[in-house]
Amino acid sequence: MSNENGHAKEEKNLLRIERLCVAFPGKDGKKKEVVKGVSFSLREGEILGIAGESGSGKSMTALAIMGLLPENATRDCEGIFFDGQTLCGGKENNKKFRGNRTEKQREEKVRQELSGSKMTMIFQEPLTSLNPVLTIKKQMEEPLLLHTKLSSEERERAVVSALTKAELKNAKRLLNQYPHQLSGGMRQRVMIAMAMINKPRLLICDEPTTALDAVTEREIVSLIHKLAKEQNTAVIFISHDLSVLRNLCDRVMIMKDGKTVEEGTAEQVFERPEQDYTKNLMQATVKGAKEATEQPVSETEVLSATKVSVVFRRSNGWFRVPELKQAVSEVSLSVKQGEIFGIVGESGCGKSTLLKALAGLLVHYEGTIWKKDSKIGVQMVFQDPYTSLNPAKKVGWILEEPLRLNTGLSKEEREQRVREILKETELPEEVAERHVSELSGGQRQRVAIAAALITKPELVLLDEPVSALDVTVQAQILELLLRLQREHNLTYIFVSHDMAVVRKICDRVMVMKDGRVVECGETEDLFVKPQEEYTKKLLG
Amino acid sequence: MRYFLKKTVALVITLLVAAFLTFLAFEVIPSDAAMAKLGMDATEEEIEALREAMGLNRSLPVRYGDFLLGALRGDFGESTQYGLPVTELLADRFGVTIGLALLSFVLIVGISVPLGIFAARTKSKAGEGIIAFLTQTMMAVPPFFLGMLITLLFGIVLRWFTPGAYVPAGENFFGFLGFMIFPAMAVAIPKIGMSVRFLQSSLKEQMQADYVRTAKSKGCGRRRVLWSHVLRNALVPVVTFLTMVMAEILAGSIVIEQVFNLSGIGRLLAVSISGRDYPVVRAIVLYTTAVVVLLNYGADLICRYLDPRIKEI
Amino acid sequence: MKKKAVFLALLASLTALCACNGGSSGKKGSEDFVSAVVGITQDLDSLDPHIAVAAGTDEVLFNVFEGLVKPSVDGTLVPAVAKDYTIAPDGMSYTFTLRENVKFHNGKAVTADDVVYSIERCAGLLDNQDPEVVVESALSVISAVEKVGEDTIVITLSEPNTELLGFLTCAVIPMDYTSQKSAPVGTGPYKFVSYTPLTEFVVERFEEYYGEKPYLEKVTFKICASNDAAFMELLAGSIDVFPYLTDEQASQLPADYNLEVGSTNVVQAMFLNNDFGPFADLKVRQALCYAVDKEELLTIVSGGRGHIIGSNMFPNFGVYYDETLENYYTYQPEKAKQLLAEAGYNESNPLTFTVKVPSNYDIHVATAQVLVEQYKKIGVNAEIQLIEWAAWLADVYKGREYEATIVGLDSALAPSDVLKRYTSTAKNNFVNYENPKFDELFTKALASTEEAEKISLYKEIQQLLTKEAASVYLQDGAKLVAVKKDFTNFLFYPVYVLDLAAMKPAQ
Amino acid sequence: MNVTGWLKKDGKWKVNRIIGVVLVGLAVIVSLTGCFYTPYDPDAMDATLKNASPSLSHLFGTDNFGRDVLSRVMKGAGTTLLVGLAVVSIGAVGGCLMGAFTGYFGGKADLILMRVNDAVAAIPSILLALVFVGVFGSGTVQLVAALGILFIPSFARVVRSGFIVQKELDYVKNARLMGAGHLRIMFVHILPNIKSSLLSALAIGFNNAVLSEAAMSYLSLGVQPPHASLGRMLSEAQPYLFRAPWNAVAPGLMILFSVLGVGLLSLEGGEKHE
Repeated sequence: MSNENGHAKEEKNLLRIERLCVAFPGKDGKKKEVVKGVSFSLREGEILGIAGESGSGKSMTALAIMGLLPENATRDCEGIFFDGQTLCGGKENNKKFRGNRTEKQREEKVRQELSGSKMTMIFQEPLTSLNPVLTIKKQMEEPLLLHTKLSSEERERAVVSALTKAELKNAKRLLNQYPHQLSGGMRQRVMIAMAMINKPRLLICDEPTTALDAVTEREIVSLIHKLAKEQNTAVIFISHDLSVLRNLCDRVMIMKDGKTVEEGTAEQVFERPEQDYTKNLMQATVKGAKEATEQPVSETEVLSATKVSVVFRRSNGWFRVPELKQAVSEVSLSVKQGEIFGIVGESGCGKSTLLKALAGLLVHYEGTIWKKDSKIGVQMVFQDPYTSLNPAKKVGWILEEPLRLNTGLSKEEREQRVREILKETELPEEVAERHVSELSGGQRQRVAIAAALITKPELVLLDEPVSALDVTVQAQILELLLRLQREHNLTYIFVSHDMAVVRKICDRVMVMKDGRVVECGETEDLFVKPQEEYTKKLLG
Repeated sequence: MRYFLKKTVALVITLLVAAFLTFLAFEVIPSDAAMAKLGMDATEEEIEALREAMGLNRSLPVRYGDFLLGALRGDFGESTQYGLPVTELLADRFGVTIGLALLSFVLIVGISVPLGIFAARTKSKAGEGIIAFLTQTMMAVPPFFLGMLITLLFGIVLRWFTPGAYVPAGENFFGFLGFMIFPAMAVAIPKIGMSVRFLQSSLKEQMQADYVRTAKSKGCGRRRVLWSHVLRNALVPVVTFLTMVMAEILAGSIVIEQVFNLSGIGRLLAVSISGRDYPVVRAIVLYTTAVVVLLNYGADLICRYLDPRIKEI
Repeated sequence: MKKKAVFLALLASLTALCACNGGSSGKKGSEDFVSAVVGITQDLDSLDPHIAVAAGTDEVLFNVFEGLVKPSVDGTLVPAVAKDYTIAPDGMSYTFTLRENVKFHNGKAVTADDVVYSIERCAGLLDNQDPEVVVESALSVISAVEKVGEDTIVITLSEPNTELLGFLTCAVIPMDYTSQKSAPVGTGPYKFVSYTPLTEFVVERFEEYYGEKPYLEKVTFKICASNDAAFMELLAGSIDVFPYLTDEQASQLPADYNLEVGSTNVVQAMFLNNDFGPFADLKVRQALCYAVDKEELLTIVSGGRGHIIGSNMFPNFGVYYDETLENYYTYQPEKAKQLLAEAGYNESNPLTFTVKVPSNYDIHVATAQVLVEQYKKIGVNAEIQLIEWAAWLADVYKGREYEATIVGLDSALAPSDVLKRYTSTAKNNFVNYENPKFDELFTKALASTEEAEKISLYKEIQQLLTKEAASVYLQDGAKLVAVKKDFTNFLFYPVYVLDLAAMKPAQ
Repeated sequence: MNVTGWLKKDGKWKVNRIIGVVLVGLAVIVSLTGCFYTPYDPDAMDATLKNASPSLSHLFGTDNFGRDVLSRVMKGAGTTLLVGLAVVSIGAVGGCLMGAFTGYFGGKADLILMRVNDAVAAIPSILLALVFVGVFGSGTVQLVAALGILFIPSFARVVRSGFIVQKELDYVKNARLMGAGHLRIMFVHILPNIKSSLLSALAIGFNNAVLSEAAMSYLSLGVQPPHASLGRMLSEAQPYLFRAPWNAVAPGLMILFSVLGVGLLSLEGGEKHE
């Protein structure tokens, strides 16, 4: 249907892309294509969702439209046409990105004219995407400065009204603030306001909510939806999270390995997916309750905490009275052998701090923490496997390190254990010889889990272990965690902001807000009959 | 206010440590002011008598205490070599050293900023190679040799300036400039090499940043991206780096002052050390320390202005 | 691109500016050459002539101060502030008659009181003696200085000494004048104008000078940071007289300069610490003397210009100097080896020692390098250790903690001054030489009023030092002076002075 | 890691690294050869050949003492490279220790140490050299020790700032949970991660060490004449720049080659994990 319609309504197409290819120089000198001949078109005011796992080429496609590809990328396409203008190529004029100089200059000029006025883009990480040293006002003004002839008072008024439209309270006060003074959600709202300030025809959103927590994510998505409909702006919304696209998009396109797998209206794709990959993707999305396990949770306590409080003192000098910030206040909990204990809450609610205190990474806390297994200590898996594994070392070394430190095993025995654990975490043996940087995100997290489990601890702390991962990988890792837990009768404390994940994996859940416990109980009880307002809000 | 109080305390501590270290140094090295002053023909008794008169044979803590008391009153003693108050002796040399430092600094900034930007922006391998070679060569030439080469080339062969014909800036500014530009070149060239490298790497790093992509998506051209976004961000480490360079220059370019016959702080220092003129050396060390520390604070303040995030830390 | 262009234009205009500036300055304005710039390489250590100890300072202050007598070009002492003098036959007292109408630069006439004050100050006889004044050890024999008339003073000694006159060149300064350190006042042909540390010392002609008035109205002693820096300025034409040329610089002298060659009047030697084990052996010391090829040394370090010496004295001492000793130790490496072998040193047990050389004297450093190389040929391992001047003074000269050292020693115009350091009780006997015969001869010579006897005694002393090989005497270096062709009559003295009063314009 | 892999990236030769290898190789070969063979005795003087210009028998001419410049460069390069390496090693090891402790633990000790660092940096190097001679005597070993100590603060600064960033990363926390001690975390876990900034500091340090060596020998510290070292040769050539520029050319080029080579190698060394 889309094909026929697309053809018939050619003149109404706002954006048309024909056979776009993007390639990077590879390790052995050959080019590595990341986008392989993608074509699609977009009508005015339409919201197109592009979904796919990392490496599927969805972000590169978006960047290619905006002309923002990294310097070492080469682009090849039959044409990108936007609003009657040729952004690149054209069938007769098929040039490499780095090719003919005058052609490149023409493209550059057209793009500079359009970017910021008729087409704009927002990005995944609003903190780094905003210039840290310029005030919000300065940055917001820039598109007006470049594309309009407004006076400075008019510009300021426009900025304030754009901020207000983006549902930011106290817009005037924001003008002279800097990005780092805002919260994540506010920053993304500023990005949106900035992108929408010139009432563009096209807005490209590249995973704009991935870095945000659940509540904020929902707000941002509905904001984009609202603004796009108000101003009749077409949107390309890129996400790895299918559930986000479902409520937002008119049309959805699924990408894999640089190619379009499936395309159609949201209803079509979500209700009647044709391709296996799409089906897989949807199944992988975590949902539903935890499957019942045969083995009952024992009554032995592995960890208990009574009235744990953590206060951060921020000392600004030798003479200043230190500022105090109560990160965790009087939290008590008890975790039993073989149980998966979840802690949820928005970012900043103190859940990570609590976890660090439980792990023993914080020295200054009040209250008592009792751990059964004090010999090996607790092990922990961190959110970001990019920073939690030593980038200078090989995987084998990283996995051996806990054995070296805690056991008297010989070199051979250690290597044997590494091979075993790699097998258990479903990693190929060669991984041991690689650096972490050569692995994919999922592989890295497996390595992190392997490193935590290699000393066979009873208790493992998991700090958002799947938040940074793709949906399918997320599912695989969760499955792995559950399997390992069953096989070794492990106890997990699982921290997450993702309610679906928590529901899927945890036996008991504790909800935290501003350092305090809001609610605590059996997972299903809590999800089905939340007692507190805040929990309801979290559940959405 | 607290910031300044804190910084002042830190400065004072550093100064005390530096002064004490200088005291210790003079304890250790052979010869002292009395011996250096009286020369070859003095007898042991005469040297001892002068030591007595100069107060050199008092114990270290007593002398240190004496210095502290004097310093509190703003009195840094008298040069043992020249018999002049140290402050007066130093004040006369400041002009030269500060003039040299400022001019070299202007040269460093004026040359290395455009060159660094070019180096960061160029995509040609050859361009990068040439810059790398050039900067490394600049750094590899010993300063005394460079000074000599410049004097020979511009002073003797080309006769663009007269070696030794230093004119104070107050008398004839252009005459001052026409002479000082050459020693300033000798000071600046190695530092330019370092600065270009530093600028190149920090600009390159900033050009990869996410906000550059945002700026482009707003329709900024290459030039605007560079000037109103990248440069401002790259400035913070560059300012810190340049302060370090400035401190190095101000702390005394002994060699260059020797080669170009400038009577600045550096030359005074060399003469004072060989004359064991302790009060002068100590004053210069204190001056150097203060300059280094104060420049760091200056850089701190500039960085705070440039990068609002720093205030929070 | 535009910015680059602006920058280049700026650079170009700056260089253009320098170019025209360089062209105009540098040359002297006036045509009649009444002022001169003299390049010196050491800052003045004091403006008070009694406090100044550096030879370089004495050179400069010679133009500002005079003593009762002053040295002349031929090595004799001529009356200056004194008109006439008599030495008592027993060598126990000196009587001076003062010249009339001698005025200080501040306009006051010189009185006998001023002279008494000056000599007492030099001899350390004042009650409130300034501790910075170094008493010339030869003057310590003075027991009293008395004014016996308005224009006559008598100096009484505690022991006979007929050579005191050579030390009475010490400056006459006004009594009770307290600013000598900052604004010196003397009686010389030039009076002090200004002094800026590390920059320059300026004097102008003293119009009320009693003697022949100097030609040059103004002389600026420009203090240069180093020999190289000074030569650069000379090449650029901003220095008229430069008295410290190296041999290498002399050969590069521009066409508008004359090269004047004199002697430095120093004894350059490798002084041996006679108390250092191996050097206590006469044969070892002699071997070191025979092993030196002085001709080659001179060729390498000074283009063959220096004067080879054989003992602790230099040719400008005239009649006292024994030139026969110059060839006492000729270059005989075989003999040196043999002597060493006799002393018990051979290839398996080589003689090894360290030469400490003050690093600020290029000529000594170069000499040391040549000697080390020459000693290598007879199987001696000498290692050079450069040492900073102040440390040399403390460790080597005062502390006598060294094995060998290379320096040049200058002297007042009295043979006793150059030889006294070898007496066993001398405070400055840093070579630790001890020989009763030497002491006996020296005391005799010092007291002798008979000139012929004095000469023969001093020659005997010199021979003794040479035969005993107290040290390895090398050369009296050449003094190479660059003088701009606009000037003439640069005079060399047998002592370390720079006489600018005598200089005349060319033609 | 094979050699071509090290010299190639994305199929292209790394020109900088190749030139670096060639230059450093040249410097090393010249100085190694100098240990066993020189055309002439580097210290032998010839009064008849003072400042002779380059010829077939003396490829780079002779110096003021009539010594063969090439032979002296061959001999001196070894000394200079060795001194440079040793100085940088001491500076780097000391700087790593100091920077690691201050950066890792932070706090008041860090503040005080940094103040002392500032103070030491202000003490003129001439004075420090004299102190060194006064306390330890003079000689090449003492020179290396003195320069090494002088170089510690600059390395410490680099390492410290690296540690301040790295210690906050999760892998450090992870290492603590594994039971690694502070020392092990500092030197086994964190240190390899600041390799790239350390490398460029090493290159600059090497540069400065080679240049400082000449200056120090004049203050009676270090390589004493007549022994050759590149820096000393260069400063000795200074008075003859006009008449005998070849005195400066050979040692100057040699310094340039080795410093440039090391610089180019360090330039590329840090890219591996990017």
